[in-house]
Amino acid sequence: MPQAPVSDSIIEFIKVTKIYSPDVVALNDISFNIRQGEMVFLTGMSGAGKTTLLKLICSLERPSKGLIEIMGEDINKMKSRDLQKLRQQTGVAYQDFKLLPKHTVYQNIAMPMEVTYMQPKQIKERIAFLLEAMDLTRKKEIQTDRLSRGEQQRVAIARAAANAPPLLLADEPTGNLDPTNTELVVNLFTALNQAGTTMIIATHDRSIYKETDHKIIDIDQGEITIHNNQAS
Amino acid sequence: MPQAPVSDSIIEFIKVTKIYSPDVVALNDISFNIRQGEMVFLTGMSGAGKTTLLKLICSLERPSKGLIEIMGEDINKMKSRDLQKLRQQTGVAYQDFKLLPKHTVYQNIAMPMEVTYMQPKQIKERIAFLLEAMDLTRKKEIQTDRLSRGEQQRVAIARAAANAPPLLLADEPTGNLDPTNTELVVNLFTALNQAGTTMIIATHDRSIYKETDHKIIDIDQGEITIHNNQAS
Amino acid sequence: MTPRYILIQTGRNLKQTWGTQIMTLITVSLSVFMFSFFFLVYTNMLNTGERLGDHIRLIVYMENEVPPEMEEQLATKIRQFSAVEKIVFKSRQDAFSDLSEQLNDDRDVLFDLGSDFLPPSIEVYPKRDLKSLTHIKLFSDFLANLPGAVKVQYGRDWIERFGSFTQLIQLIVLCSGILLILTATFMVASTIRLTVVSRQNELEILRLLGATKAYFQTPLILEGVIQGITGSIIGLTCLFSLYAWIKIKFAGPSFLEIFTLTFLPGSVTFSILFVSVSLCTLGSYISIRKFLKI
Amino acid sequence: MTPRYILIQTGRNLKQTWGTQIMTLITVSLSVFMFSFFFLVYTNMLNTGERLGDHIRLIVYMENEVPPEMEEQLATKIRQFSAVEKIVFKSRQDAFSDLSEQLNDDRDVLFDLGSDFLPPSIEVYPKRDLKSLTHIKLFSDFLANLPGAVKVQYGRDWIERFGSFTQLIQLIVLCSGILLILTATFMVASTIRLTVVSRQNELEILRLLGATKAYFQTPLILEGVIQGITGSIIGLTCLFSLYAWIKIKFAGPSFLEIFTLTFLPGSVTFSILFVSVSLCTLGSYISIRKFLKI
Ligand SMILES: Nc1ncnc2c1ncn2[C@@H]1O[C@H](COP(=O)(O)OP(=O)(O)OP(=O)(O)O)[C@@H](O)[C@H]1O
Ligand SMILES: Nc1ncnc2c1ncn2[C@@H]1O[C@H](COP(=O)(O)OP(=O)(O)OP(=O)(O)O)[C@@H](O)[C@H]1O
Ligand SMILES: [Mg+2]
Ligand SMILES: [Mg+2]
Repeated sequence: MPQAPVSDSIIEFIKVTKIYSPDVVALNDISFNIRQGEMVFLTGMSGAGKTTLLKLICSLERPSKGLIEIMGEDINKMKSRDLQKLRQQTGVAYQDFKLLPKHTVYQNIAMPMEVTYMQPKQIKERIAFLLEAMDLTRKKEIQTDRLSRGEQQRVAIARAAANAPPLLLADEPTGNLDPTNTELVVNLFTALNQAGTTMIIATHDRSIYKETDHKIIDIDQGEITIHNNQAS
Repeated sequence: MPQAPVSDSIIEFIKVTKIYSPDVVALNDISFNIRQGEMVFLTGMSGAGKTTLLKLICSLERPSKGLIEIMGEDINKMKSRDLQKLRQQTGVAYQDFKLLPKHTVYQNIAMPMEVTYMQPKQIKERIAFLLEAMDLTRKKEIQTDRLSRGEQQRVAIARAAANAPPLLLADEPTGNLDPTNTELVVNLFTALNQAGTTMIIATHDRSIYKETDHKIIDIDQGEITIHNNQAS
Repeated sequence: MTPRYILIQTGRNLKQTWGTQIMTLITVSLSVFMFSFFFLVYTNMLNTGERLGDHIRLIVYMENEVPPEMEEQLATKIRQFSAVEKIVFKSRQDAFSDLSEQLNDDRDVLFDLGSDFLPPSIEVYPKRDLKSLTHIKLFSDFLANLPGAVKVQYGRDWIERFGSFTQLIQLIVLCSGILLILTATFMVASTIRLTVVSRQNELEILRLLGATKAYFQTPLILEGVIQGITGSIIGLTCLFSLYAWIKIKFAGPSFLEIFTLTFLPGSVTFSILFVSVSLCTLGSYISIRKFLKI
Repeated sequence: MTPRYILIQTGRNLKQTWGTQIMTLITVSLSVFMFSFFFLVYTNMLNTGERLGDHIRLIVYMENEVPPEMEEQLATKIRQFSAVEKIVFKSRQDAFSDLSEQLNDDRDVLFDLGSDFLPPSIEVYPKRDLKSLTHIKLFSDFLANLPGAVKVQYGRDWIERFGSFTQLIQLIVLCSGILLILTATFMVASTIRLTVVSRQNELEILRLLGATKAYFQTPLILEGVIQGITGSIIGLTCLFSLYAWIKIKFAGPSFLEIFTLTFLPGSVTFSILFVSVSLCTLGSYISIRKFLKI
């Protein structure tokens, strides 16, 4: 039976199963919890279920079975107002970016801050910082559909980090990046994590986690294995 | 002055410059040629101009200056019929895949073959082979918008290889793939190359080229450097 | 969320999708114009019917003069069958003086004939509306069956034809009305679908970023309201211009004598404005709801 | 490219975008229906005008009888002003016998008066079309100015009113026509835009794969043709049903006596079909061209 949630855990999966109709079992009866301020890497083969797990966390998909608690709340019992609150506090860098193609880099990054009615002056400062961190200052006023794929990816990451959210999910954040830019992203993530952000990063890129001692959740055939990386 | 094209070169760039309006110099006065049957890797930082170079080869963009000859023809003088012919003979795995989301995996891979009026029976056989090679046989009848990103990437690669084209361009083909699937892709590419296909692969993934002795074109600040990898 | 923010956001929306916006605006204006145009035609047809009715009377020739004490009773009976404007009882003597008045200069012809060769009659002036006009044949049959009635006379041919004609026009207006409502609904639906398609991406992403309902509803609904107001004002202005043009074009006295064209009364104009604004707002609201549900 | 392939591809297209397809179909049907409806109304109005004209004549009372040798000359003069059906010259004697015929039973009244108290006259029967009807006042003024004419008489009130009324109806039909063309054009444009949006992705990718023009043009154009044919057949069928319904609804002899409703002649029906198929095909073609240019 599910044990009482650990008081400081920000994400709690209890016997969660996700089946896509008709018969794709993406996740099968998995349980784990993530504590506040942790940085967790999610690995697994293509099609293993990493994106599915992240979508469950930000309520883009509903679990077929099981219980998911985010910041102490059962996502099945959330009202639409709670869901909005949760989403405002969760930065997500989607695997397919989900940028607005006809809006500029600046407008795209500003969106999550406008949604929370942040002051224009603060928005400006925050964006200036993020553009600098992602090496995109030159591209500030360019429409995102005129960027290279790697530049778009960095815009997506900047947008996810915009609100300095307590929880940040990044799905394959370095898939289109060269080592130099990968390092920029890793640096940003490390800084955010040190400032208290809980991070979950789905990735195939061993280079970004092999030298850290963060928790690794590996998905295989719908089952998970949790490593604490110290060994490797 | 441009020297006479080498007789067996399939791609010839002579002093090509590409400037995106208003002032982004993506490629600056570059010249190189690629011989038939070669496998070439294209590297460079994010935003260096790799995709731009591939787009020039398949006439998705026009050079601002300079001369480009593909299979002996000046792309500036091509008529729309020649262009269609060229595109039918060039398989491209786009960085953003360009799959039809509401069509199945099978339909997507079949498209380039239907465009060239291949026999239905042949189409079926070829698709069966490609699905097996990309480990997608289970997903044959699934709409591509219901696939994981890595699965979509493999569909895009399968579609590029469908016609067994003389020229294949792959833009970041393993960005969303784990090492196992990356190997499947590399194996397919090697097999195609050995069968005579000229390949140009833009990638950040050192693992797929560091142990080969193929030509590497590195783009930096709009300039190119050509390595023959034997050294590393 | 300050009013300033809402206005900025709405302005930005309008600017970013101006192609679709103009299309919606044209649709709304055209629908309002078409609807109010046919409504205007119908209203003026009713007026014209009334004015034409002015000149219509049915004359019931009686065998004998109706005794004054019976008049009341007969009048009641007639009124029961159909609403009438007035009923005039004419004796032989009245008929004779009418006729001599009509003949005017030639009246000497009559002196030889004596004053009672004309039959007594009842003149019935039907209510001046289209309903009475279209049912005039029935009414005349009824009158012919009154006790003591010999014959009913009225501008039979013309009135009957006009009645049937009016009926046909009513049918046309009805059919046009139905067609218009179909077309307008369909056009608005298709424009909204276009807006939805062009906005889908943006709304979807806003939702993923945790935007509150108010955040995306308010500017979009305001947009619908603006569309509705602008569209119906344009539509009604076009109609008024057309109306003014017709009035100038047909300014001859002989025409206006019969058709005193009038514009839609203020209350109707206001209702049209109100309904179209409501419809546009509803349209925006429905197209937003679609996304809130996802 | 075999015909079989084209059909398969077209079928697939239609299936994959059935939502948009049905929308386009409704648009096309509705436009065809509306246009042909108003055309039908107009045609029948012309007919009705003619039939109403049947009963119209202008009587020109003359000071003196027109000598037979002058008749030809006068007739020519009248015909020059306006097309007429026929012209009848009546002497005093003719007028008298007409009147006594009309009075029938009461004709004995007349014997006292002698056969020449009535003036001689010319009866003019105008051509039975709307134009003549609407210009009847002008015509009568002209006749009144003929040498020797004393007075012109005709069912003045009614005819003038009917004339003005007809003019107004013509105006309505004209305005409706313009509105319809605007609406139809606009609806088709917006549907094509929707189709373009929903196809954009697919056409773009096909182009990148090196599809030949024929590969994507043929099925799409065929689709336009199918849309045009189906849509206009549906529209015309609806119209015919409405027409049949009206005919049954108003089957009374008194109505049909005046309005012999007729359906659009075959040639017109066929033209409507042809034009709408052409427009749809053109629509598809234009929307494809957009992509071939990229
Ligand atoms: N349509 C465009 N309009 C303006 N600038 C563009 C356009 N497409 C690309 N660029 C710019 O040209 C430069 C080269 O872009 P390109 O897509 O070729 O880079 P890339 O090497 O493929 O990078 P990545 O590894 O991120 O995909 C970038 O700075 C990009 O912002
Ligand atoms: N909407 C969907 N409908 C049906 N099946 C789906 C859907 N989304 C994902 N799947 C399937 O669920 C499985 C897990 O998908 P998921 O996207 O979570 O994989 P992933 O680990 O993110 O892979 P990748 O590394 O390729 O992104 C895959 O087999 C995929 O085909
Ligand atoms: Mg994924
Ligand atoms: Mg690129």
